[in-house]
Amino acid sequence: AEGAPLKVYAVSVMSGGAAWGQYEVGFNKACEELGYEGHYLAPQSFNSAAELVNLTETAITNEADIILPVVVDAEAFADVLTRAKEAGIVLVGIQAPDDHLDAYIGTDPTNLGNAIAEALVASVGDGPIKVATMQTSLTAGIQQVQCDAFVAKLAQLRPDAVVIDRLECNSNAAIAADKISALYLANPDCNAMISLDSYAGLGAASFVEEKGLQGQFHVIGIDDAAEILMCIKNKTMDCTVAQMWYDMGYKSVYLAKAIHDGEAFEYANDSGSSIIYAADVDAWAAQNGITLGE
Amino acid sequence: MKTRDFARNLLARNELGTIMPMALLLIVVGFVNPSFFAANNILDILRTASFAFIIAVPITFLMAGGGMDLSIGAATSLGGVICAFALKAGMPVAVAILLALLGGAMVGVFNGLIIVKFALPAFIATLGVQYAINGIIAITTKNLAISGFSSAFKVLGQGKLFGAVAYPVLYALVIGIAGHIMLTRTKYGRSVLAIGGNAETAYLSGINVRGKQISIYIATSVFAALSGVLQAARFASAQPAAGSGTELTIMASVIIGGTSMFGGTGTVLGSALGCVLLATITNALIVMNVSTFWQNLIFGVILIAAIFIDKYRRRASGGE
Amino acid sequence: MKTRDFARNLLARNELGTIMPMALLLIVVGFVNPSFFAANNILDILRTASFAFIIAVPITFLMAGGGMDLSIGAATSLGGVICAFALKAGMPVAVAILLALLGGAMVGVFNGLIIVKFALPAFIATLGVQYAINGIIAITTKNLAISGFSSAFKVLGQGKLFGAVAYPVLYALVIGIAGHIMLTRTKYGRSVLAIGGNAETAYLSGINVRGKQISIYIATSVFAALSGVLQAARFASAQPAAGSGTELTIMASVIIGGTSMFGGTGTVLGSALGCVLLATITNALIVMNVSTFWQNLIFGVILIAAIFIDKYRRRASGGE
Amino acid sequence: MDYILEMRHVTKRFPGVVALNDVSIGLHKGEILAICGENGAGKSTLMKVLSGSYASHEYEGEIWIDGQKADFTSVAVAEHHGIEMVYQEMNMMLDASVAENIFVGHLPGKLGWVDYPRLYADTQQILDEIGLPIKPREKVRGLNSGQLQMLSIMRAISRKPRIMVLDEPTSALTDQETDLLMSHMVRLRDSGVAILFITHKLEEIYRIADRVAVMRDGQMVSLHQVKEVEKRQLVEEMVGRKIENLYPKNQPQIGEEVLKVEHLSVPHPTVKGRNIVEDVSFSLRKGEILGIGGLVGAGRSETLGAIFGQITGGVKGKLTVFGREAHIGCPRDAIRAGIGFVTEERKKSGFVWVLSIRENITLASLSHMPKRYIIDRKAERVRAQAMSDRLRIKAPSIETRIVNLSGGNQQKVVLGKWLLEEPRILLIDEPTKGIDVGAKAEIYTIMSELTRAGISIIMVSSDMPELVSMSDRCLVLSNGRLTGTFEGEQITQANVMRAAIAQ
Ligand SMILES: Nc1ncnc2c1ncn2[C@@H]1O[C@H](COP(=O)(O)OP(=O)(O)OP(=O)(O)O)[C@@H](O)[C@H]1O
Ligand SMILES: Nc1ncnc2c1ncn2[C@@H]1O[C@H](COP(=O)(O)OP(=O)(O)OP(=O)(O)O)[C@@H](O)[C@H]1O
Ligand SMILES: [Mg+2]
Ligand SMILES: [Mg+2]
Repeated sequence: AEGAPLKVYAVSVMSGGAAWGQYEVGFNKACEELGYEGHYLAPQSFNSAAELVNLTETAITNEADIILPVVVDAEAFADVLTRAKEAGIVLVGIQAPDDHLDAYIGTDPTNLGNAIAEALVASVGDGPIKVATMQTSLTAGIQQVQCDAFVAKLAQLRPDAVVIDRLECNSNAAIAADKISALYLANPDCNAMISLDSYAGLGAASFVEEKGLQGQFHVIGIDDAAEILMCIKNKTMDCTVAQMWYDMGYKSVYLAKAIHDGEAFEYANDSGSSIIYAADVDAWAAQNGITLGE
Repeated sequence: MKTRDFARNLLARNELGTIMPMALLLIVVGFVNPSFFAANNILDILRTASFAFIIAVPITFLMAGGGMDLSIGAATSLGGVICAFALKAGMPVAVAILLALLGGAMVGVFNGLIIVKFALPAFIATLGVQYAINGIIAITTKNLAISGFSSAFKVLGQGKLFGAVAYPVLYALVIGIAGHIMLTRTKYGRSVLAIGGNAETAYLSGINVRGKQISIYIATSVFAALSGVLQAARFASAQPAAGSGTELTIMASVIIGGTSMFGGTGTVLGSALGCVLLATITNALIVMNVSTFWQNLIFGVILIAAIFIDKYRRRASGGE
Repeated sequence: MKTRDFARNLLARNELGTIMPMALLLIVVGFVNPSFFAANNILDILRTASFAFIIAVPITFLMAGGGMDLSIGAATSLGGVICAFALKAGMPVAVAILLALLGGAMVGVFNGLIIVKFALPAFIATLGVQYAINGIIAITTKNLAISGFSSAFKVLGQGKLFGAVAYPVLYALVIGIAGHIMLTRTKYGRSVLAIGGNAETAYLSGINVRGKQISIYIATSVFAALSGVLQAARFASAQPAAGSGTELTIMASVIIGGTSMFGGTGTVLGSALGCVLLATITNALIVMNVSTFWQNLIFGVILIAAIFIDKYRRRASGGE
Repeated sequence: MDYILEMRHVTKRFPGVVALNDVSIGLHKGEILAICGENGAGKSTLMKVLSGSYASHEYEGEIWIDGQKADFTSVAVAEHHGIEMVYQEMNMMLDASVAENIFVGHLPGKLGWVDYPRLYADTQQILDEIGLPIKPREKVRGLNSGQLQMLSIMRAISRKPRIMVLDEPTSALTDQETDLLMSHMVRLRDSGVAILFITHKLEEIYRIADRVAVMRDGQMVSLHQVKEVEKRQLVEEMVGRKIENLYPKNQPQIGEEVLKVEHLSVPHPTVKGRNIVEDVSFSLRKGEILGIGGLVGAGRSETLGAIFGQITGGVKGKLTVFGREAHIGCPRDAIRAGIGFVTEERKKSGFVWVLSIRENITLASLSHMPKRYIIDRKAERVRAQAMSDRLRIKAPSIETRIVNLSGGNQQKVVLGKWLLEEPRILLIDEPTKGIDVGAKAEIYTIMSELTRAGISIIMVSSDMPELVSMSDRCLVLSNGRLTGTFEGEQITQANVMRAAIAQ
């Protein structure tokens, strides 16, 4: 209705956590600044395209003006996004592009994969690279794209590099640590692991610490949770690739506003990523208000 | 006097156990946000419940007959994936669906054999099958969703009667009614209840216990595969993890609906209400603007409250 | 002649059911990659199994007594989180752990009351509690891991005896032996089995059935919380989802170990072997360089094969 | 003399039933008080009130012990007052050992520890006393109902009660075991224990009881000194009418051979290489009642089980049914061949406890119902009601769940299930187990009617008068072998007994 605040629905993939928690904070902040009515939705089970589509549908039923979906599966979303379009709802995708969207914002999954490959090559140096990847689950769509990009970029940067296996850890550090430990036993020349799941990095770092492999086994983490930064400080992790989750949430609402108000905007908005090394940790933590422990 | 008796009788019926907690929930939601009752929203809830209910019908038979199956989630995913592969290979829709159901049937035959014939404990046997099926899906699909279906297929999941009632709701209705009649009115259904109540007595009374048990395991997997096919049609994409995790919620719906985990009692109507209740809670939490952080807590509390109220009602109405 | 009898006796013992499949597995792995038998790797497997086994001990009592608990995973997470909060608030390690166990105890009391006193079905009641606990964790932690603990705390999970045997293995050993003695040698343990065997007989024989049942639910949650605390110490970080999903695998380990889902039988030794078997399979698959895409399939197949062999062995050795 | 135990004005209601209606009764120290009455009269309910398994808030009325009012809030309280109970339907923990089943809740040992050597020694002593050839560590899953019943009796005796309550303890026992039990009871009485003893067998009352009370429809109708009351009067008070002839046996019209069993052998379920039924051959003729007698463990149940296809593994022998060789691989085959089987253990294999009377009674005859797949509800109701009326099943309606019936009425439902199935050969294992005198006469009448209609019956029975009076021919098994076949006048208790203990 005329005069009522705009209703904005963020259909995210999880509630809280180091990554999406920051996103939510940024989203709420922007909604507050603009006087919008912000709703943050997340499914009960991780990575269920069906639940995400259902949530998007619920947002439409609740007369949303703006929806910010994470299009984990273009086909699955096609129907519901078309419906939203017909209802005149502004659609800004988060993290993944899609034809039905007015625009999207996020770390481009391909770019993220590339950034991780670059970080790995920089960390290992000139020696041989035998690397494993670890993601939440092999069924997580966006992580698949990220991982494929990583593999492709690595092959381009270092044709001699070997990707041993793609592991999954269910966001559980214990599983991650056990798996990488067993993999190392089977492949003693394995010398690196990159993570697409925050707890994968944590588990790998704990493996490095236990086996005393600092400097020999390289771990590339993801995102900037306090315990990840601590691992980098302790040298059990080489570096982490941080996505700009707060920015993503904050800017997405402003992007939607521009579209809604008929102002000029770009379709693709890469919120970028930063690679954080040991030397950068303190400054990064201070800048982003992260408190580090002992 | 008469109406009071009628109300008491209604309350005393097992299958209606969840009606009271549901009514309470609806009153609260309606109060907080009346738009919950928008026809659209109700139909959305029913559609969500339908995908679960299609599996809950055979699961009602299975649990009433004393069985259990943790592989239904995986069978759901498998159904969607097989159908998708067949469609991509250019087969006609009907053939693709048939193949998917056949795949489901094979899972069911396997479950039935190892549990009924070789007497392995159902809990681990079907857990093992769950892993195995997920493994097969991973190997064949590389865990990538399969999409790009013809609209002739998609309409099966996306179409709506009179532009309002989604087809899956209709399928669920038909399957539910058939299941209800089968369980309450047929010799087959009676035999299943007898097997769940006391398999030895049933056997000595001339009932083909093993055959019936195996047939239920097969039906369970076939309907799970069907649900997977419909989900693939609805989302125009077969997700390798489409059904993962649903085994617990579907079993929970069936138990909420009054079916005993230990066999002998069960009603399809109750399972329908159980499925609708769970879908309603999820939807209501969003409609009431409950923060995602609070949703799990409130979901859990409502779940416990629902069975608690049910129990109390039963006692009050003189049953048990 | 005598040794043959001895071997037959050994094979006929229920608790050793998983030894044969395990031996087979070990032979295959050792053949593919002998480095599997590196002391380090074995100790790693034992450590992994320990975290599960600490919960499997009370679960053995619970299932032998005819109960079930789907909230143990959530209780594990809760234990770690409470402990972490307490440590961050500057409390001494001992106090923090005590608070975590107290939190676990409260979950157990709640479970016990609703299941035993109000007779709600354990399956849904504990499923509801699982959701509720996960909700509470989400609200309090915003689903962020909590880290930054003193080394005095971390050593509890990371320390190693003689630089080799991780402390958690030692805790598991102590708890396992205590549990074994309790189940086989004490009146408490025998009463639990009696309750699982036939709750009515147990009650009519003057056993305090409800009290015992509630006490097991409490113990289960307390040990789950303890496992959570130890996991937090091991990773120097309390993860909000540390235990999620473990309920099924732990229950599976216990059943593989010979405990009946319907109560009456159960051995702690069997559960220990079950936990080790599952940890071994996971480890062996990677050590054998099986691609992740194949792991689920093979895991499932081994699981089914394990109970199958167990069954066959029992029949061959004349039992049942 | 003062009462050691007194129940005053006890009323217990179930939905739709008043099971006990203002019952008062007292028990003296050192006496055996027998209680008898029809099935469903309320005897078991009364005992459950006494044992605390119905807590004091679940009924009206008072219980006084030693002149003091007691509040039985749980079984533990009743036990504390020295009351021990042997239940009619005692559930065992099937996966636990014999020793643990006897001492459950009272395991020997200090400070919470179980003293296993003592447990096994005590158990062995008890087993020796009653002469059961089983081991303390053995699991009870493999025992038969007579053995289980002896165990639950020993369980109660081993606790040294002051007041002992036995609910139809002899219905699963053979005469030998019954004798043993009786001698124990007399010994206990003489040492000052007060005993309440429920039974349907009047001979037992006259053998050991001091007083006898009769219950009907939830009320206590009379109380006599046993010496002062005649059997006929008791029966009349129980059933409310005269019973002229308990065994209404009419002259049989025996026809051609319908079943022939040749060289039947059944392997022992637990002992390898031993047969529980060894080379047994016999035949059954049309319209005949063939009794099978013997001691417990003689292999009678197994013989029936093997004929019916309940037991298949390792069974050897040849079956000829109605002149054709039959291969019976499962009960279904047997039913198709026209055979029905009323098993001995009704709770385990006779009825489905969650279902109603109607659903139980039609369970074996679903395939005879008019429509092929659908159950014709009207036809089902009519049949079930007719059968229930014919057997005089006492229940609020045929929709009552079978768990809520008294033991004897449950037995009638099981019998009714097979009568509805209309078999041409009926195997009955202990036909009148737990059935009251009136109903017994009815069941015998029904058996006679069946034979007159050309149906043949094999009846395993441990009730000697029943076996002797009802059999047209009588086989006796001992240790799995056929040790005697008697016909007509030769069927006497002495002959049967002699053959039963023959080696
Ligand atoms: N749990 C119950 N719920 C409802 N009715 C019951 C229940 N238990 C017993 N009854 C009813 O109470 C009455 C008395 O039953 P009870 O078992 O005391 O009879 P009984 O005298 O022991 O008979 P029997 O000789 O057959 O063992 C019966 O009508 C029975 O149907
Ligand atoms: N399932 C079983 N497992 C192990 N042993 C059994 C089993 N059933 C019976 N037995 C043994 O077989 C013997 C015969 O028991 P059964 O019940 O057949 O005797 P019966 O002659 O039918 O006596 P009854 O008078 O009780 O009917 C018993 O000694 C018992 O120990
Ligand atoms: Mg009785
Ligand atoms: Mg017998």
